[in-house]
Amino acid sequence: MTTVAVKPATMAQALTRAMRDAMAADPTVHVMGEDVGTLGGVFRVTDGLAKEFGEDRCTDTPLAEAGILGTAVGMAMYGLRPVVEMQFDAFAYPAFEQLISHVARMRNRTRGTMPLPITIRVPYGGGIGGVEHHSDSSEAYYLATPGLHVVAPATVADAYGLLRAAIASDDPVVFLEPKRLYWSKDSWNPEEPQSVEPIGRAVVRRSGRSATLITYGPSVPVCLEAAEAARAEGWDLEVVDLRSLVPFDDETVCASVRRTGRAVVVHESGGFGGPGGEIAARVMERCFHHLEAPVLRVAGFDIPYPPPMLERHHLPGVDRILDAVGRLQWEAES
Amino acid sequence: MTTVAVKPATMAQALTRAMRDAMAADPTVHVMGEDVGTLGGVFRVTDGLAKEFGEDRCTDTPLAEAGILGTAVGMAMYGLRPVVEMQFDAFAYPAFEQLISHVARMRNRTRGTMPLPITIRVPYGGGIGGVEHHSDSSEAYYLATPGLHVVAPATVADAYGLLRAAIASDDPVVFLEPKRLYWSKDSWNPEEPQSVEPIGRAVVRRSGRSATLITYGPSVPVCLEAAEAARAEGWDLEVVDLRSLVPFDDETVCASVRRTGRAVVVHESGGFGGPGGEIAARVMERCFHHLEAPVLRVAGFDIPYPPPMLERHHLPGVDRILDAVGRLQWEAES
Amino acid sequence: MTVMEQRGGYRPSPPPAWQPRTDPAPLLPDAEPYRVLGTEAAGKADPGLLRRLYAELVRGRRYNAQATALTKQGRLAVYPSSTGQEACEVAAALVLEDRDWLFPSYRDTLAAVARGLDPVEALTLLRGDWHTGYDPHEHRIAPLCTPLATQLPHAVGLAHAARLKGDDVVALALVGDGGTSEGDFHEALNFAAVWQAPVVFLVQNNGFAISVPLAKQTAAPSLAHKAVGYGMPGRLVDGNDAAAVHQVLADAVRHARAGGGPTLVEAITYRVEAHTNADDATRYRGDAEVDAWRDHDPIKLLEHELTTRGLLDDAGIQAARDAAETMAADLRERMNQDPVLDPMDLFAHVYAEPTPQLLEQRAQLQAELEAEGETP
Amino acid sequence: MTVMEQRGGYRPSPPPAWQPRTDPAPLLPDAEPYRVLGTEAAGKADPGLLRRLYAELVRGRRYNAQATALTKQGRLAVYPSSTGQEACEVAAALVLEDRDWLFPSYRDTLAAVARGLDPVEALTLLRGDWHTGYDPHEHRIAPLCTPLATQLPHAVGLAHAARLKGDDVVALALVGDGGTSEGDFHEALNFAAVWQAPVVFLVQNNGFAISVPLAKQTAAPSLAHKAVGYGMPGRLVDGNDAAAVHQVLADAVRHARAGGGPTLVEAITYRVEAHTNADDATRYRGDAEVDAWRDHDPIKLLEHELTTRGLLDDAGIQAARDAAETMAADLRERMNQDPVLDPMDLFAHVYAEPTPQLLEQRAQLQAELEAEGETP
Ligand SMILES: Cc1ncc(C[n+]2csc(CCOP(=O)(O)OP(=O)(O)O)c2C)c(N)n1
Ligand SMILES: Cc1ncc(C[n+]2csc(CCOP(=O)(O)OP(=O)(O)O)c2C)c(N)n1
Ligand SMILES: [Mg+2]
Ligand SMILES: [Mg+2]
Repeated sequence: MTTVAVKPATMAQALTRAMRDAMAADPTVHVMGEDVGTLGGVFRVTDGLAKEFGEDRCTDTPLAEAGILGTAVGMAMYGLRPVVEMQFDAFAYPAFEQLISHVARMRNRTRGTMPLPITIRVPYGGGIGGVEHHSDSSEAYYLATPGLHVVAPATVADAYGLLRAAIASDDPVVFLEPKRLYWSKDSWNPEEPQSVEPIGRAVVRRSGRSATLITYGPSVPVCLEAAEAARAEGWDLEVVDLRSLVPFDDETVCASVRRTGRAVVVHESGGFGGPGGEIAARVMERCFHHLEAPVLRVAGFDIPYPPPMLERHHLPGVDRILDAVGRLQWEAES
Repeated sequence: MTTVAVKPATMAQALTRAMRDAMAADPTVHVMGEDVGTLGGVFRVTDGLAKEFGEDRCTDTPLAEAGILGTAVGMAMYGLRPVVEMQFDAFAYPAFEQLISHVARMRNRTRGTMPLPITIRVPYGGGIGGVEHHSDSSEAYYLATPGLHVVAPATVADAYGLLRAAIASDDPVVFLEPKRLYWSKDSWNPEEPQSVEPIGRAVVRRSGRSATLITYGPSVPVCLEAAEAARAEGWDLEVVDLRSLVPFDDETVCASVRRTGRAVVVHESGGFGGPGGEIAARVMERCFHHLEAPVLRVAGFDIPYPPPMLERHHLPGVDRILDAVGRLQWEAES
Repeated sequence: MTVMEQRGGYRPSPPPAWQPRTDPAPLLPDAEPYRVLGTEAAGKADPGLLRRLYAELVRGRRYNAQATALTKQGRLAVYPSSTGQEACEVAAALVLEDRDWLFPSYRDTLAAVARGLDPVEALTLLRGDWHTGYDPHEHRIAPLCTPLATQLPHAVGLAHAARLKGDDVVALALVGDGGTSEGDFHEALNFAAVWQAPVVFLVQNNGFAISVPLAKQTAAPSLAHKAVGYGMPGRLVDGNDAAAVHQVLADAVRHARAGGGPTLVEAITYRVEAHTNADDATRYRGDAEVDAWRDHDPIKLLEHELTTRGLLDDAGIQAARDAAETMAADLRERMNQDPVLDPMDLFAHVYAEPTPQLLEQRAQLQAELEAEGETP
Repeated sequence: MTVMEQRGGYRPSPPPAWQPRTDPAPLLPDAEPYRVLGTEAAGKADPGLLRRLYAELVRGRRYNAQATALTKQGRLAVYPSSTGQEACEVAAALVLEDRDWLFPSYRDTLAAVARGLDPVEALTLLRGDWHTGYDPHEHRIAPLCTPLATQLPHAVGLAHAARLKGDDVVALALVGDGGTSEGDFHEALNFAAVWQAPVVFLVQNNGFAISVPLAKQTAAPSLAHKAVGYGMPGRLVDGNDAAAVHQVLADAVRHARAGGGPTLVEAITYRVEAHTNADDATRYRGDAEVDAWRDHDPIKLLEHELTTRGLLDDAGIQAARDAAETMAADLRERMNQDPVLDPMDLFAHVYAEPTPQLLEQRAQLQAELEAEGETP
C-alpha cells in the first residue's frame, strides 16, 4: 500500500460531495434553486452537479422561493427527492407558508401516505461580513414547526454524513449550513469512503469536568476555542455539539450536564425565543437536582442582524462565553 | 344618578370598539384585510367600521397576505397607521417575509427615521373546531423576531385596552386575538369610558401561595379554572397573565415565582421551541435559588394542529395543568 | 477621443439580444367566454359524454345539498358548497385519464367525488376526524387544499416530475378567482411555463372571494388574460356550460400531453350559495344577482339541450335523479355514524419515526386516557 | 316537472354578470422597444433634458467605476454595479418631482445618487457601517431594498396613502427581471391596479438574475406583457436609450398623476459587469454577448446623438467628464476615511423605547467594551 498525501477538504466541498454521491446512488435525487446549475451556487456548493448530472437533475429555477419549495413538494409527491437550496437564510422567508403549511404537515395530513422527502439547504448565520438579510440565524422558526427535522453540521465530516442522511430521510429536513464554516477544513479525507451520520445524535466534542457548553453549528468552533482558553482560568469545559436540534438528543446532553453540574447554551441566533430557551428549559426539567447553578445562555442579541462593521459585537465570542461560565456560581463550590 | 342595566360585551365587541375609537380619534388609522369591509370580517370584529368611516378607512383588499402587509408598510411610510387583519393565524404565513424582513426591521434599518406603526391582528389559537390551518398558535415565530411587540389579551377589558395601545404604538405590534375567547364576556361595560392598557405589563389574575401558573391569551381562563380545581388538592395557585410576550415583564413574573417557589408555564402553542422554553429559562436564570422544583411546561403537543374531533386531546386542560403542578416535587416540602 | 473621431467610428446599434420571445396573439383569450350549449358546437358534441356530464351534474347538485344538510345536523363542521359550479367540478373530473392528477382546492370535494372518490372520504376534512380522508395516490387526487393557491406549485412540480420520468401524466389544478391574487398563483404559472410542464390551471371565477367581489380582486380584462404574462395560452369559458368547460379543458389537457405546456382556463360561473354554511351572503349581495344566475344554471342548460335534441327523456331525468338520491341516502347514512377515532393518531404520522420527544408525549396522553378510562 | 314543461318554460340565458372589464388592446406593449435616439423622435426631445441626461450618465458611469474600485480597496464590502444600465438609473431619478418617491432595489444606488443623495450615504449599506445611510424622508428615497421585489408593495402602499391624503405624489419602483418572478411582484401590481394607485413600475431587464438568463426566468413574450393580467398598460423601451426611457417614464408618471393608475415599463438593457465584484460572470456567459452590448452603450448612443446634432462639443464632453472626476475624487476621499461607529447603536433603534431585555443587553455590551477599554 502506498500512502498518498491528501489535501484536506472544505465543508463546502464535503457538501458538494454528499450531493454528488447521493445523486449517483439514487436517480430520484434532484437539486434545485437559484443559480445552483451553471454557476454552481453563490457559495459554489453545487459546483459541477449540473455538468455531471444534467440540468434536469440540478436545475436553475426562476427567482421565487415559494415557487421553488412549492414545486419541490409536487416533485416529492411524485416520488422524487428534491434537495432545495435557499440562497441565504433570509431568502427562505418567502417560502414559509409552503414550509409550515405543507412541507412540515403533508405526511401527517395524509396519514403517512404522502411523505415529503425534501432537504432544504439553508446557508445560515453570520460572521461573513454580509450586508443586511445575508446573515440571519433562523433556526427558531424551524424548531417551532413540528414535522421538520432541523440539522446543523459543525465539522467537515458531519457536513457530509448529515447531508447524506438528510437526503436519505423520508422526512423533510431543514439543513442549516454555517456560512462561515464553508471554507473551514479539518481532517476529513475526500478520497476515503464516507459514512452517513444518522440524524438525532449529539456528540461530545471535548470532554471536561467543570461545566458543559451546549452548542451547534457555527458556535461549535467558538466553544472549543473558549474551552481551550478556559483552562487558564482553571475550568475544564465539556463541549457538546448537538448536530441535530430536531430530534433533540436529551440523553447525551443530560448525561453531560449530570456529570458537570453546570451548563451554558451557546448560539448565534437571538436569545429571546431562540433555541437556547428550549434547551435550557429541557436541561432544567431533566437535571434539576444535578444543577449547581442555572443553565445560562450566550446568544446573539435580540436585535436585527447588525451591519458587517458591527457584527463582531453581536456574535457570541470566547470572552462572552467565559464570562457566562464565570457566572455559574463557583463560589458555592467549596 | 340613575343606574342603567348594562349588557356585558364580548371580546369581539371590545375589539371593534377599540378600532372604532382609535379611528375616530386619529384619522391616520386605517383598517385593512380580507373581508373586513362590507362583511365586517369573518369573525365580525370589524363590523360597522366601513359603514361609519368609509371604505377608504376600512378596506377589503385583494386576497394576498404579503400584499396586504407590504402595502401597509408603504402606507405607514407615508404616515398612516394601518391595522391589518390576517384572517386566520396560518394565513399570516404568506406575509412572513414582509413581516420579518421589513416590518420588524424598518425602524432599525433607518436609525429610527422610518418607524412603522402597524398593528397586525391575528385571530389565533384553537378550540373552535376549525379545520386544518384555522387553529394554529404561531406566537413562537413572532417572539423570535426582534423589532416586533407581541401581545395577547385574555379579558374583554384588556382586548380593548391593549388594542388601543397597540394602535397607538409607534412600533409594529402583533396582536394575537384568542379566537375562542371572541364570544367570551366579562364585567367590561361598553358604556363607560375606556382606558388604554400600556403594553409590557403582566398582571396577577389570582393570588396564591403554593405555585405560580404563568400563562397568557386563551390559556388564562383555563389556568384560572385549574387554580379553582387545585383548591381541592390543597394547592393555592397564583395565576400570572403575561398579556405581552414582547416586551416581557420579568419583574412581575419573578416576583411571583420568588414568592411561591414553584412555577408551571401554560400555553396552547407547541412545547418544543415554543414560548414556554423561553419563559422557563428566564425564570430559572433569575430565580434559581428560589425554586423548589424545576419550572415545568404544559403546552400543546409537538404536532401539527389536530383535526377538530381530536383537538381536545391536544389542548392544555385543567387535568394536565394539575398533573404538572403535582409534579412540582411537593415531597421536599415538609 | 474627439467628437469627430467618435462620429466617424461609432454607429448606434440596436439592443443586441432582445427579441419578442413568443407571439402574444395566440395566447390572448377570446373576447367572449366559449359556449357550446345552445350553439352550433353542441351538435358536434359526443352525446354519450353529454349524458354522462348530465348524470354527474344531477348527482353533484344532490351531493352539495346533502353535504349542506349534514352541517345543519352537526355531522359536518363546515361545508363550502359548489352549488351552481357543478359544471366546472364535474368537467374537471371527467376530462382526466386515470393516471392524471387532480389538485383540488378546499371547495372542490365534488370534483374529487366525481373522479371516483368515496364521498365520505372526501368529507373527512370537513367532518373533522382527520385532515385528508384518503390516500392521494389511490385516485391521484392531491389533498383538498385550504391555504389558497398553495396547491398550484404542487401541481406544477408533480407534472414536471412526471415529464422528467417520461410518464404521460397531466396535472389539473383548481383555484378560485380570489386565489389568483396570491403570490403562489404567479409563481406556479411562471414555473409551469418556463418548464413547459404538462399542467392545466382552471380558475373557477364564481364572482366572490367570501364577500369580496371580483371588481375588488382584479382590474384585469379577464383572469384568463393573466396567461399572456407567463407565455401560456389563456382561455375563457362559460363555467356553467358543462360541455364547453369539458371541451376547453380537454383541449388544454391534450395540448399539455403533447408537450405543448400549460394553459390557464378561466371559467365564468357563480357561487349560488353562501361561502359556507357559516356565512351570511345577504351582507354583501342582493337576491336579484343570485336569481339571474339561477336561471343560467348548469343543469338546466344541459337538460334543455339534451331534451331539445331528444337525447334525454323524462325517464332519463328520473334515472339520474334516482341515482343521485341513492348516493345521498348512502352518504347520509354513513355520515350519521360516528367515526372511530384513535387519539394516538396524533403522534403516528408526524415523522416516519416518531422523535423521542413525541414518544414521551404519546406516553403522556396514553396515561391520561388510561386514567380517564377512555382506552383499555 | 316533465321535459315538455321545461322545454316550454326555460330558455338558456347567457352568464348574467360577466363582461370584459377593460379592453386589453391598449394595455399591450408595442412589438418593439420604444426608441428615441437615432430616430425622428429625437428631434422633438428637449435639448436641455438630453444634455442633462448626458451629464448624469457620464457621472453615473464614473460613480460605478469608483464604487467598484472601492471594493478592491476593501472600502466597500460588495458592490453591484449598474454599469451599462445608467440610462435607466438616471432617467428614473430625473423623471420624478421632488415630492415624488423613489423605491430602489439593491442595485440602484446610482438612481438614488442621481436624485441627489450623497453617494457616501447611498453606499453606507454596502460599506457595512449601517443598513440605510440616509433618512428616506429627506430625498423621498425608500431604503435600498435587498429582498427582491419586496419594495414593490411598499411603493404601492405609499402611493395609495398619498392619494388618500389628496397629495400629488407618484411612486416609482425599480425591480430587476429576476425580481418579476417573486410573488410580491404579482401582489404589488394587482393591488396597484385595483386601487388605481399612482405608481410606476420600472423593470430593468438586464438579461440576468445573477447567473440565470431571462429564458430560464420567463416564457412571456416580454415582461411588459405581464401588465395585461393586472389591467394596466405595459410599455417596452430600449433601456440604453436614456431619452426613450425618460420619455416613457414621464408619460407613465403623468398618467399616474392624472389619476390614470399604474403602468408597468420594461426597459431592455444589459448588465455589462458581473453581478457584483464577488461574481465571476465568465461562468455563465461569453464575451461576445457582452461586447455586442458594449456597442449599444447608453453613453455612446446619447453622445452620438448630441454631437451629431451639434448639441454637444468636445468642451461639453470634457466638462461632463471633469464633473464626474470631481465627484469620484470626493467620493474616494470620503470613503477612505473610516466611518465612526458606535456599538450602542445596535440597541438604539430596534424599538421606539428599548425593551427591558434590550436595556440589559445594552448594559452587558457596554460593560464588555469598558473592560476591553474600547470606550471611555
Ligand atoms: C392563504 C389563505 N388566505 C386566506 C384564506 C381564507 N379564505 C378561505 S376561502 C377564502 C376566499 C376564497 O375565494 P376564491 O379563491 O374566489 O374561492 P371560492 O371561495 O370562491 O371558491 C378565503 C379568503 C385561506 N384559506 N388561505
Ligand atoms: C427574496 C430574495 N431571493 C434571493 C435573493 C438573492 N439575490 C440577490 S440579487 C439576485 C438576482 C437578482 O436578479 P434581478 O432581479 O434580475 O436583478 P439584477 O441583479 O439583475 O439587477 C438574487 C437571486 C434576494 N436578494 N432576495
Ligand atoms: Mg371565488
Ligand atoms: Mg437582472
